Amino acid sequence: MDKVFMKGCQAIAEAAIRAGCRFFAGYPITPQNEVPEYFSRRMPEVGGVFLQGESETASAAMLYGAGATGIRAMTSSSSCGISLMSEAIGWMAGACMPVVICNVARGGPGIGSIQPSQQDYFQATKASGNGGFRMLVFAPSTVQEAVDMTYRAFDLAQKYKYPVYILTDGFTGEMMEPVVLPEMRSEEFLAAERKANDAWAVRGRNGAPKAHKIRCGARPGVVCTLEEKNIEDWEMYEQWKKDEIEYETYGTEDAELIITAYGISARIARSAVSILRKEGYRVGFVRPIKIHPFPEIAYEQLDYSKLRGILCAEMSIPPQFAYDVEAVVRKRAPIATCLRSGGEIIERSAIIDAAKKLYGDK
Amino acid sequence: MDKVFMKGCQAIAEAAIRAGCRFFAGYPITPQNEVPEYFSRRMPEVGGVFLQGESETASAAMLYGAGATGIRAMTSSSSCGISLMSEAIGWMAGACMPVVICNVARGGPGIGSIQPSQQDYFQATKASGNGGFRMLVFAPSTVQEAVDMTYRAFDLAQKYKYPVYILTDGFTGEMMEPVVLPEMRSEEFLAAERKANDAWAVRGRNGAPKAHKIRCGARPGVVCTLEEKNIEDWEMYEQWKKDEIEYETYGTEDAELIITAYGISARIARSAVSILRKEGYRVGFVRPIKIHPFPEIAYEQLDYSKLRGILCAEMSIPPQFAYDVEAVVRKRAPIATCLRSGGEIIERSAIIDAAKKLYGDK
Amino acid sequence: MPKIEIESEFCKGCLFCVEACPKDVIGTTSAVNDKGYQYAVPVHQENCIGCSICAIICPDAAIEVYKED
Amino acid sequence: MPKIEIESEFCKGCLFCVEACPKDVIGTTSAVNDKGYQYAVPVHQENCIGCSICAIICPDAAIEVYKED
Amino acid sequence: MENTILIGGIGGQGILMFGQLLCQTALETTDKYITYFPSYSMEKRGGTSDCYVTLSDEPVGSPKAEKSDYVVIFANQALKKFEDALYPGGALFIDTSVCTEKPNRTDVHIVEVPAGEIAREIGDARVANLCMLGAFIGYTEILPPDKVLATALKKIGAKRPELRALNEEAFNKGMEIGTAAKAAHV
Amino acid sequence: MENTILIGGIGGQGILMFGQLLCQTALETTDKYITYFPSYSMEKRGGTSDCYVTLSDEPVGSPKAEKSDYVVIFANQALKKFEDALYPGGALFIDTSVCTEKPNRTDVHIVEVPAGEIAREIGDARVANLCMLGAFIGYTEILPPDKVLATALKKIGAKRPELRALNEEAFNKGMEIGTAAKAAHV
Amino acid sequence: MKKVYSRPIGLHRNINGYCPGCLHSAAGKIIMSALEELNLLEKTAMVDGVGCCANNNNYMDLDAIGTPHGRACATASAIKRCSPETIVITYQGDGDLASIGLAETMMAANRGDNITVFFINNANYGMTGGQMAPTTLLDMKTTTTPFGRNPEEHGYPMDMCKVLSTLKGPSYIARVTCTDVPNVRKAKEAVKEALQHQVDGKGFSMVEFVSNCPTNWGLTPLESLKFIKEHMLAEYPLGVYRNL
Amino acid sequence: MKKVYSRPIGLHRNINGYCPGCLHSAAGKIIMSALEELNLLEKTAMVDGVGCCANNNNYMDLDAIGTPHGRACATASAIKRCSPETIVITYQGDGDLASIGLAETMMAANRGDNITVFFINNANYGMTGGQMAPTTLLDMKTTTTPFGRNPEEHGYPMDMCKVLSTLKGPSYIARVTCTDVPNVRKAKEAVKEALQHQVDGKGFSMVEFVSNCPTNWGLTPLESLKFIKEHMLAEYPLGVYRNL
Ligand SMILES: Cc1ncc(C[n+]2csc(CCOP(=O)(O)OP(=O)(O)O)c2C)c(N)n1
Ligand SMILES: Cc1ncc(C[n+]2csc(CCOP(=O)(O)OP(=O)(O)O)c2C)c(N)n1
Ligand code: SF4
Ligand code: SF4
Ligand code: SF4
Ligand code: SF4
Ligand code: SF4
Ligand code: SF4
Ligand SMILES: [Mg+2]
Ligand SMILES: [Mg+2]
Repeated sequence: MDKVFMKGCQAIAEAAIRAGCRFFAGYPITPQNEVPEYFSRRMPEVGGVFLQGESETASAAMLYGAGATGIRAMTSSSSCGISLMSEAIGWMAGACMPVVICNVARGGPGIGSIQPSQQDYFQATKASGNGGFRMLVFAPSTVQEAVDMTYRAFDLAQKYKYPVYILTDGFTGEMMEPVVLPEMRSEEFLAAERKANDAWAVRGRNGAPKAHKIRCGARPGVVCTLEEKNIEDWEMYEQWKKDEIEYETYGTEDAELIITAYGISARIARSAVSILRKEGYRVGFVRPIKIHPFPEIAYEQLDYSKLRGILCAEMSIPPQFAYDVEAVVRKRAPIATCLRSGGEIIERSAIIDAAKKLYGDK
Repeated sequence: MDKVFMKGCQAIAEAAIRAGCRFFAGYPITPQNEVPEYFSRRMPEVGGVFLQGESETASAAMLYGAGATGIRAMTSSSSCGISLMSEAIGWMAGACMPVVICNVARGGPGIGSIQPSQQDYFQATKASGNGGFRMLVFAPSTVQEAVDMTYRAFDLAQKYKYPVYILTDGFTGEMMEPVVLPEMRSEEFLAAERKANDAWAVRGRNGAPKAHKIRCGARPGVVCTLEEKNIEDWEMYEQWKKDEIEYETYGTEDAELIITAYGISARIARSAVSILRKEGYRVGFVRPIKIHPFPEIAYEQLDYSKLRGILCAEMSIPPQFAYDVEAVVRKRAPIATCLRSGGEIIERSAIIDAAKKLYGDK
Repeated sequence: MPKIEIESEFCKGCLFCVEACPKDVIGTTSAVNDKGYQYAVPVHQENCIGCSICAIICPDAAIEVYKED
Repeated sequence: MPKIEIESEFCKGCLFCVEACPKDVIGTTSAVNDKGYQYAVPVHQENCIGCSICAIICPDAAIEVYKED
Repeated sequence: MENTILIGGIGGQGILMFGQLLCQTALETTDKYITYFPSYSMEKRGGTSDCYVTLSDEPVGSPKAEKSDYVVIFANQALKKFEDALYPGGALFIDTSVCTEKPNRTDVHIVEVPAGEIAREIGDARVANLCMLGAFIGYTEILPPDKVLATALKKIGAKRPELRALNEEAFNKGMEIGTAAKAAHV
Repeated sequence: MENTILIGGIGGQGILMFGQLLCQTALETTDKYITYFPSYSMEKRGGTSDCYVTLSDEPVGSPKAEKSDYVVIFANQALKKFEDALYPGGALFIDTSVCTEKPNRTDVHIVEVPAGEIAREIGDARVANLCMLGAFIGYTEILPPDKVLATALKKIGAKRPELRALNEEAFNKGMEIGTAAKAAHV
Repeated sequence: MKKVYSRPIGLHRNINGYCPGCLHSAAGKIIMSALEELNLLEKTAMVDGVGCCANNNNYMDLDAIGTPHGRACATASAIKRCSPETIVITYQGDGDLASIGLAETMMAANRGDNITVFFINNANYGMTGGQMAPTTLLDMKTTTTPFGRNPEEHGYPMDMCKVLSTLKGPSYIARVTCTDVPNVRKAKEAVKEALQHQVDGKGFSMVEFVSNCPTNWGLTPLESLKFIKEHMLAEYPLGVYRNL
Repeated sequence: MKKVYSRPIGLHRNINGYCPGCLHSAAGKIIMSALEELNLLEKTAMVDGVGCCANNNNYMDLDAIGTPHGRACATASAIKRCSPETIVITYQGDGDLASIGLAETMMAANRGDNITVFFINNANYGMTGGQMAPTTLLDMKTTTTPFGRNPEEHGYPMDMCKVLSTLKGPSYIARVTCTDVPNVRKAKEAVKEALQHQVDGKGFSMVEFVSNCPTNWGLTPLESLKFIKEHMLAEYPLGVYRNL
């Protein structure tokens, strides 16, 4: 399979199209402009729809409409733009729409900076809107992962009939790396899925025994109380904890220190771990691949009797990811952080220094 | 001091005015309509400004503008309306605006229901917008508390020059209880404060040595990097953990079981505790009064050797408050939940039943 | 002879039909329907000319009109 | 004699003034300023009539114009 | 001591006013904790309208009691909805002029008040709720009748002074029925 | 082995293209992990334009290396900004036709290329970056020169076929300078 | 005997929750009968705004989708573009369409998206209890203009037909009311015309219903009709504003 | 020698980051010199939209506040109402004012809020790299209309002066450009007139600058002026649209 050298944003858009995405709506915002721009050129080639929304609020409502017709659909934005979508994201969770949302995050709060950051962790994993809904949240570390996760996000959105969220950042969106692109989903596959979705899609009744109704607070066509819907969603989230946990570890067996990170920070942390091990430090690495559901088990499996500490590296000040780590580590090991924010990249040397400090004498 | 019998929403508005609030912008949404409605009648009497925004997004931007002139200002909305404000709320945190935001919460996600709920806990305490900022979050249990907390919220907003958030719910907003209203802040007090704020307010330079600049990413007039600002905010949050923790306990000394809850659920839980104790169960009560900063200490002080368990009662499915409780309890006691959501009120009998189950034999 | 039928459960007692009927065919009773509305009834069915004015104006589509073929 | 002064650090080399001057007073050098722009310079100051056209059109307010009193 | 009262009916029947009058009077004449919670459906007219009142010596838990000591019913649907919300041994007040159906409960006291009829006799259908209020107070004695009436006249009087006399008459007629029912039940 | 390269200049100088050509050639001719990260200021013209390239045998950590083995400089500001980002012993490439200032570093190899001048001599100022590229490859030998040139001609050729010959000439002139510098340093 | 006037077949027997005399009911009835007559009931997807129109969902037998407050046109545009064979209509109040959703409405109109918008202008926020809307008349008292709307403080009533008519995108714009039989007839004609524009692929069409809110206006249903005729129509003249 | 043309005193010596030949610079210069001439520099608060105008902050010596994308008018309205003695101006691009902020702009205009809006129409989203804006001309290629804007898919260029002129709230609306000396002079007159309307308490005023974006248009500064004259002005006619 040939590798192509691609920018993260463009690779995400191309992966989406190969996954069968046939609708994109979005609004310009750095550093994700190349997502809509790519779609604007590419959608006509595959018979898909590209629609530039008049705002993020409108774009999210457009995404919702597209999802309601039963096709694969996506939006992307960055940080403050994602905030403007939060009502609609919650609405789409409330209406069980199989859509994909990609946040190419930048500094915050508010407009923050156009530089990359990881400051939207809580928002993405715990409160992408009001009402307490949660989504599957992917956090790619490389352009290849961004491609693969985008591809899978569409399948999972369809599987669970629920929005799936990709939390990436401006580094991953703007950098170029060689990638293997996944195969193009066949028109037959997509047509079959669309046909199946016609069991609930809102496109005119067309002889269906009952009119289809989509509303926030029930799966399409279902009549239930909001509480019943919320319970059902909760059960799904609990099931995710069994089926959807994804993480990666390295060198944890003999580790006296764990460095943990996700997304862009994880690749930097991982390279720090390599160096530290070469220097003779017994350092291990834990990385949530999806950041929701949070892979508690990855931290449960650690041998705390050996651990001198856990170092959380993230591009967020105040720390956020570290809060979830703390919650699962439960004081069984000291936790330290290595942080940057506001668009500054975390430096490998800073991680190494912090790790050495926490490690103490070799 | 005379008690008056008032609706929560109106009492909040009156308390705000007495605290010196002279600007309100908001958009209709049940169950908080009586807040703007009350202001629309009352503001002209105190020479304040009431402005109905064309949306929540606009209302929040108006609040920001008002705050930037150095006067006490407020908005309110409910759940999905608050979501629409999230970009601007983050912006106001980023620009250090001393404003007050009140969420009279209802069912969610999305539009949810017009009935009360506590489903916005994560959003309020962890991600009211992008970028990882946090606010002081009050959670009143009674109309009197709603009044008192509103009053204090304005002082704290001024003290920290930062948005303060009141998370209440449709029950507290719509119910009537007798309240003692706080005294009206004097015009002199307000004028003096405004004058002090003129050191940074944006109202035309008027001979100031330097033009005033307010932007997202720095305190007014300060030139710094976004990271520096984020660090400063983080330090403030850490300071809050020392100065701003507020909680209430009852019967924890001999407790074998703790019931914990906040806001509207707390009053129901508290009355359940009374009944359980009368029945001979050694049950204690822990209630965060502010839900951010979270009163970890309240749970640290418990005697876990005696505890059979901790019961979290909240009107949210999936649970949210329970997550924070779990994080601080660290498996030192089993945790159970008693939940409702989507507009259904939590029943005292359900709390009592759940408590008895967790308690086991007396 | 033309006639109208008012579905009392649909009627909300707005009186639009009562006011509009050129023949004063329609009036109200003191009875209320399940929703608690005092519904309209044809009180002078015999005067009905089948003009459909009442039915057209009825917002709640409570009235249907019949005529000899 | 009228004259102009171009603040070279403000100039971005857009050439609006060059194009607009009725007397072809202004030209460019190959030098660049701190920002990397090839800035405009008065090359025929002697022809200047002080009409201010260049200054008015200069978006970056880089030009000031002087005249005998 | 905690008294929980539930009043149920249709928008426009003065349900909320009923509850508020109790609370206001309690505020002025007792040291009790008082909570009032209204609950209405989306429809503005013809929709349901209910309210919950709690008067208690201790801080009130839920503003919406699970079960009530007293239930006051102004409409058929309300009866259906709230009949079961009454504690055994509690009292059920029914405006029999509008609520044509019969309660199923046999473990409660039932006070039937033809309040609508009485109001019409007096001369204005709108005073039916005051009649019910009178009956309620006459029976329950949880608040001093003269104070309740005074509060009512003050509150309603402000809006509709022309109804003052009628309201007073309605209240008193209701009181009689309530007191009599109480006597019969004891 | 990991090679980190930083190229710095002003928008419009072909900085990003320089980095991309390295990466594309590396992709086609090596098995290395490759990462390219552009970084530009808000201004579109005249603003700074930099990019970071990493070619490595192991997965690349940060796309933006803290220090680089090679730094290529196209402007005075870039020199100021990035001089310190070079590892001791690394090589600093400077287009001396635009970058009039002198580096302070004494612990690095300095390769001065009057690329702008050469380009103008050849006939088009726009080919200066190809000249720098040639010098860079000639000196570092991290990629086969013919492949780099081929990639360049393919990429640029598509956009500006008229520059093909000039580009080739510029690249080769640069190569000579680079190779000579290498020889001198060894 | 022959039935000469029937309830539209697309209306379920579930009673809607609109207040007595509320012309939301009338608009719904007209739309359903127009869809019936044009044989479009099976092809139509309705996008409901947020407001009293939430009632539509229960009693109209149509594919339907609720959408965040104000965003109906954005959602509808997307549905239409993804499923061009569907007849896409929105049904929105004045708060929804002309205040929070103003940008979405205007941009869909300006894009000429081939959808049909039904706009129920009752000069207030009905569902939330009668607050001022952009369309509230001058001097009208609402719960947020307790002293009446005054132009200095609150601005002027928004004429959406006029505003949208400045754009090139719309192909049909009309304003109707349902206060009497001739107007009901005209309203239905306008609705059908608007739908026909969509069928013919002509682009954005809108019918504004000058409506009432007896409950929040504090008027009886009959009084509210009178108020429309005497006050609303003066500010909101009926007629066809655009017909390409 | 006397200085007969000076740099406006309110402009710091910090250089702004606008591209060469970008008429954002021209608009800023004109506004600052108008404020200077009206003696308003000390009384003015500027509300900056989000876009290339973020540059203003650094080089204009004015009280200023940045505001969320599109919300400048809402923020400005609130400032003005809380501090009526302040001269409140906004400075916004076309994406900011006419797309995401359309509702806020129109509602402030409709309320007649006593603020002055400066609207820089460069037919694209300059700051984010040249995407289509509501004001993009037909056939114009942008990064999101790679095949040119076409009316069927993207709708028509929005004429904000025309749209706002349908409302009763605005008291002054004009469209100007800065392509040549006579136009620069007229632009300054319009800016002064607009500000004077605010000083006189007349309500909402707006000056639209037909501007350029040489960078994203892919033209040299001089070519971009030509493009304005030949294409932009045909779609966006200069003149005073409202003057009460
Ligand atoms: C984002 C958001 N804001 C506010 C509300 C509350 N809300 C519900 S309906 C409505 C408006 C109703 O007014 P209108 O659109 O005029 O419809 P009407 O009820 O008058 O027919 C509002 C503001 C909401 N549901 N969502
Ligand atoms: C909520 C939000 N969405 C998107 C952006 C990204 N963004 C920055 S500037 C801009 C628009 C620039 O266009 P315009 O308003 O026309 O100003 P110009 O740069 O052309 O002068 C956008 C969309 C943002 N900062 N915030
Ligand atoms: S059909 Fe005509 S005459 Fe008969 S009841 Fe109706 S309006 Fe009256
Ligand atoms: S018009 Fe219809 S709803 Fe109104 S009273 Fe007549 S039948 Fe009843
Ligand atoms: S003042 Fe007039 S003549 Fe002198 S340089 Fe400027 S444009 Fe030319
Ligand atoms: S107009 Fe101004 S910026 Fe442009 S070249 Fe002339 S002096 Fe320089
Ligand atoms: S509140 Fe007003 S708009 Fe809503 S249903 Fe009732 S009358 Fe109609
Ligand atoms: S990008 Fe365009 S609008 Fe922005 S400064 Fe450059 S030329 Fe001006
Ligand atoms: Mg309305
Ligand atoms: Mg623009």
